[in-house]
Amino acid sequence: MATTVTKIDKLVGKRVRRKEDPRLITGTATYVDDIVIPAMNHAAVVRSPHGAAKIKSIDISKAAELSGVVAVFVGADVLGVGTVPCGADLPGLRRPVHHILAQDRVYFVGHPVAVVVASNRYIAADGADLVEVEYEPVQAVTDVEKALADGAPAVHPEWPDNKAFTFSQTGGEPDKAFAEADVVLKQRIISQRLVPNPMETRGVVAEWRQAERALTIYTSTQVPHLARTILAGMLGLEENRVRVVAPEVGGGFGCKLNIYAEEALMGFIAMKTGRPVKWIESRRENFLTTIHGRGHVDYYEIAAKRDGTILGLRLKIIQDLGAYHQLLTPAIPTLSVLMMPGLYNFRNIQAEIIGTFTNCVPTDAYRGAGRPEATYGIERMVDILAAELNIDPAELRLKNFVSKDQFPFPTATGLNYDSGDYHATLNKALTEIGYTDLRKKQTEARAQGKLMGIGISTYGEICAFGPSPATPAGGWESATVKVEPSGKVTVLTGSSPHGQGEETTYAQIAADELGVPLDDIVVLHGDTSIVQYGIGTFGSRNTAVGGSALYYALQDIKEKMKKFGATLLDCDEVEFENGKCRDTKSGKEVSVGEIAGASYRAMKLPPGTDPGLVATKFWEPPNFTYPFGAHIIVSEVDRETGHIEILRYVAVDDIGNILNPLLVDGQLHGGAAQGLGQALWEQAVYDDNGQLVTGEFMDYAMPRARSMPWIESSHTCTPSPVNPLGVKGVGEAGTIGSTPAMVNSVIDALSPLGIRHVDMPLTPEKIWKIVAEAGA
Amino acid sequence: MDRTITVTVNGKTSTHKVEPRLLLVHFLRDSGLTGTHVGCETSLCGACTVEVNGKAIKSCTMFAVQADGANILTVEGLCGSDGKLHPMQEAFWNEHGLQCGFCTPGMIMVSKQIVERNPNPSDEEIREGLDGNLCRCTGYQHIVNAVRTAAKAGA
Amino acid sequence: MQDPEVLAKAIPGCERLEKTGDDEYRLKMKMVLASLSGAFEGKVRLAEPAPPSSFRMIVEGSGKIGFMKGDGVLTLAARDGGTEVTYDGDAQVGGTMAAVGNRLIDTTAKLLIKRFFDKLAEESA
Amino acid sequence: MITNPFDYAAPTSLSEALGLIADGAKPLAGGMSLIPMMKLRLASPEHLVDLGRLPELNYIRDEGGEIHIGASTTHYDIESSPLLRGKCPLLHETATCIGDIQVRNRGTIGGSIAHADPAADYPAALQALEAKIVLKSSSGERAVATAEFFLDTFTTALEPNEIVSEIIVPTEPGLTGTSYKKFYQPASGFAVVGVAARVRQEGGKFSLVRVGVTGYSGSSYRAVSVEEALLGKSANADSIKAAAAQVAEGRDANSDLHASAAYRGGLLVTYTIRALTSALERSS
Repeated sequence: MATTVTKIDKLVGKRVRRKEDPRLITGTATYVDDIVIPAMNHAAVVRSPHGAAKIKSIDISKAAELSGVVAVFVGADVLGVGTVPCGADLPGLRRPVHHILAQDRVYFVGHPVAVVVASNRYIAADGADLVEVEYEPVQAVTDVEKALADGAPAVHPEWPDNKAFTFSQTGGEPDKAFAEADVVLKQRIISQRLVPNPMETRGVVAEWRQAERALTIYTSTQVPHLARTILAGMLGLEENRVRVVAPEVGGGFGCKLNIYAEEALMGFIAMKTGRPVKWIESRRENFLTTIHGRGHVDYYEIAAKRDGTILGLRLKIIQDLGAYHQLLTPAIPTLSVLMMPGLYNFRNIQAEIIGTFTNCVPTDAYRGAGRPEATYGIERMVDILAAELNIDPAELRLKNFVSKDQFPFPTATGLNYDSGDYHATLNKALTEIGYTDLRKKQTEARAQGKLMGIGISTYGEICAFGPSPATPAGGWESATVKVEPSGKVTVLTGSSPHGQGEETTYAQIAADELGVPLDDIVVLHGDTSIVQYGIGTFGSRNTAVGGSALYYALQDIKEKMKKFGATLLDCDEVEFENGKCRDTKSGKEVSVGEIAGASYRAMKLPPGTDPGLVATKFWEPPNFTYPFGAHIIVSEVDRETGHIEILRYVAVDDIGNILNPLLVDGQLHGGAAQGLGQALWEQAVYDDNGQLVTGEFMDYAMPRARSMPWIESSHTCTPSPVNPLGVKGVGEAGTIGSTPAMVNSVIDALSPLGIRHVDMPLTPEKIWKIVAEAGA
Repeated sequence: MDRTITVTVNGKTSTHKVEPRLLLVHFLRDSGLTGTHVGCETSLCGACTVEVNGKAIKSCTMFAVQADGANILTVEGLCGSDGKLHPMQEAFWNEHGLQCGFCTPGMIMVSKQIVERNPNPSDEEIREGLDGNLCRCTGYQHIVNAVRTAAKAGA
Repeated sequence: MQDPEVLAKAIPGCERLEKTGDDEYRLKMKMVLASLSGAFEGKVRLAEPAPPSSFRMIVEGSGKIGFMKGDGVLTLAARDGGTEVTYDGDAQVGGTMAAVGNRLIDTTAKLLIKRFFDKLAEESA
Repeated sequence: MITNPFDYAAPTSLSEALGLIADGAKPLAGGMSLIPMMKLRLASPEHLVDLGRLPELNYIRDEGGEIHIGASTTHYDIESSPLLRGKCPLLHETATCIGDIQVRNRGTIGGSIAHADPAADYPAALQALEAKIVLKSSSGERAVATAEFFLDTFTTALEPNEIVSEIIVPTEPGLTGTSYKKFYQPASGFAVVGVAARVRQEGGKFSLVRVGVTGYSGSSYRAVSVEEALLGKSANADSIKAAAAQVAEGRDANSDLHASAAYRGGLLVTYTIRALTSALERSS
């Protein structure tokens, strides 16, 4: 007898509002600073006010005497704690020893020197003020090129040339390509230092239970499992004695993909004092001591034929590493090198990186991590080439794109692009913005003396980090699916989302696969005592890698449910669909709930099958994914003030399949805001003495609601063949695509004045000067 | 040194001894209302926004002693007694006006004030109204959508 | 004018000025500028003397709230029966002080220099 | 970021407050500038007197040709006052440009001008309005012209025992056009430069011109040379442009990360033209 199956609407692909939001919009979510443990102390860190200095003495006596101060620790007290780790490895890499508190020298403003532990945060702050440190300042160096000059002050006296490493890579035959070129163009291009500035600063709560030898660390991190393994090592504990919890995390953008001194320091204090301790970073500390991003001075050379065919690219990166290596510091610029070919068909590259120490806080992964720098440089060079050859920048790009029948496409830097149709994406963006008409309008505007610009950026990126050999601590991800006896579903993921919304997208995947309502699914993450193991959230990897692990775990669960279903229905073959197992012959059904109950009750087990319904999958991706897109920005420059007005912003992104368009839009908008921030406003400026001049929101210009344009976002879709979901990753796309589009737009506006390049941020003053000097 | 203050927070009146330098935001958070966040110290991020006597203010730039006698509303007090979300909360949820959620309580509190003062704001007016609040995740577009939607719904 | 007592009175908020060497003094000062206030310790150095017409003065100080550094050449010239003092140089202020706004650094430094000269004129009158 | 400890008093009468201030206490108005400085420990007053509970300082009154504004009046009260919007639109417009909703809800006009931040907005308007600022101490009160009140960065005519108690602005006859134009610093929202203009015209010629400037130098000022250059001249773009070139005369430009002295100078001229042009449009 045939039964009609009610088709349940699939959730994947729908604009599903987020499951995580109710706690966030009601103010009931728990961030680190919201955690209160009885008898908890508070810590305040004493930091160097100097960019470079010798520590002559530290007098803690006044602080220690202050009523309410429990303990004060200095560098000598923490020598037993391991050093802050760097997971990157490059041949010949010089690794400064990075103690959690400074020893005899400080290397950057904000360098932790001592820590005061007190009964409340107010007294801790008072105590920190009473620690007297006598410094002998020495000459600092903060400009990365000055650091490489002869006679520059040595950041680390043992390495007077300030070079941490040099790295080079060649693909194809760059010398031949450059020799054969009709045109070779050179440009120095800066990607300035940026401050990631998640709205929640870092924070740590540590609790030690001596009798159990158990340390719990609550920390605002993107990588709880990695933090557990590393912090256990630093503190001399076995990792199964350490629990790391990433509670609600208020944004990371890469800066919380790290292990910081304060995380180990709080563990140390909890163990030493026997009392829980909390440290919450102030915004000022965040500016000074949490990693910065970018920090490149790049020298580009592009070789091309007169018809516009790009032959090759050379790049020298001078990377400002800061004073130390944080977790991935030296590895970040190597991603720029990998990204060098962009979306283009040329096969000849030559790259060199000079990793350079400065008396600044370390740089490390910030949204895009190496790829925005490269994309910005390439897309600038393509525009510079277009201007030189007098070819329309859209046409030049279309001419040089890898074509859709070339995939998988092996690049000159050794990558293998998975899939794409770059022409389709740019053409769609050109159509949406009305490119041909717009160029006509621009001609008219110019005739009226207006400085109007149209900027195109076509970016590619490397996402879904990644195959384990390419990722310092492993690039797989894990998922566990538990169908509880009631049929409700718990998903444990090793990724550690903090705003990206995977509690929702993973639930969508699980709901579709298992045919259960979204509300029946709970996704848990970020607690090493709950989740099996995991890598974490970074590099646009959650859905592509973590979601795929979940997908495969769900397949295992379905297989097992089918076995139980067949046993319950007493038949040989069942179908699983819409939350039910159905006997294909009789049409009889059992639900997920019934199957789950039976699997735990275990009255009658299918042959060779264990009780329960739990499946865990550790999934290793076979390749990166390579999302791409085309962003076009129309802008107008105010000649009198240098103010830049964004008139239109069209973004067409191809991120493969889209699981939740609402969330994808959110990722793109937020990414674009950070990319525009770099193009127009944001900059970490150090003075020659090592003072961070833009060290508060007072001077570090963040994108605000009134400064952001409306973003018209749409998509093309080339599913990735790399993972079962066909997704590519969207976390960094907006950041990578927006910056070059913005700068190209402004340079296009200024091109009648003979301008080919201006370094970021494009502050009104810079623009005003250019216009004034052009006498226009 | 300590002073005694009486405040009404989310409809409940109570009396406390506080140190004069205790910031209102710490007072609220220490009393368990941790929905109000601290994102900076220069009064520029707005994560700590609450209402004092019907006006949105930054509670990191006010001492608890200054709030003596005041009626304070925090994000936790927006839901009805039946747990029903405030229309602004509902709109932030529906329009995906948040990602990491850290700025969200402050955003919701200031958005409520924007719409109270201007029931039919243009997008430009919404953006101006949000000027004292930073969000690093959303690029603001979905927040603007949320405020506009809430205004239309008569929030 | 190179008399430490005169200098001590002219340097805004100077609490102590001790001679530590030839033309070098240890400085202790409390800067007060409206609600801003902070203690600084540092040194004053006089250099490149070309008596009686000019000398260079370098003031450096640091404290909990930040740093200050002034470096400039003072030139004295007879004018209208009196002495006109001119100053060419610049002053830097940094550290936590900078956190309240870069916009205040330049203008604060200028104000301090102005105060110094007003006082110097008063003291040497 | 936590302030140093301090004593706090919240008197309910002005005389009590003035007595405490005479004894050395620091007045606390809206706290929008003072509290962040205290949190960074750049300011560490030992005694604070909260002026927020003095009804005697919180009012906006029309008194025959002049509007009297109590020092504790918030920016929002000024922004939303129908009286000011109608009769002193320049002050209304300036208030809308200050900080953000939360800052305007809490910050006060008296606190702002007593602090004398060189980039604050009100001083430009008060200069252009030739406002009078009333200062009170336990020993009396005096009224000071705006031009004599703002002396330098953070420096005013206030004696240590005085507070700003009232601001008196003129009511504008309908024919006066006013405008405040501000170039926002992208991070803090303070004025890189701000220009307040106030003009009247008769028979196509300027019969009144007042220009107040903030942000450009250590203190706000009235650009008297621009005013004089325009008075009696044809009320048009050319004369404005010619006169605006003198707006920085005799003033030393600030220079910072966001604007060098030269750029500030360029902006100031542009914003003077824009403010005057807009005021002129509104004057007829």
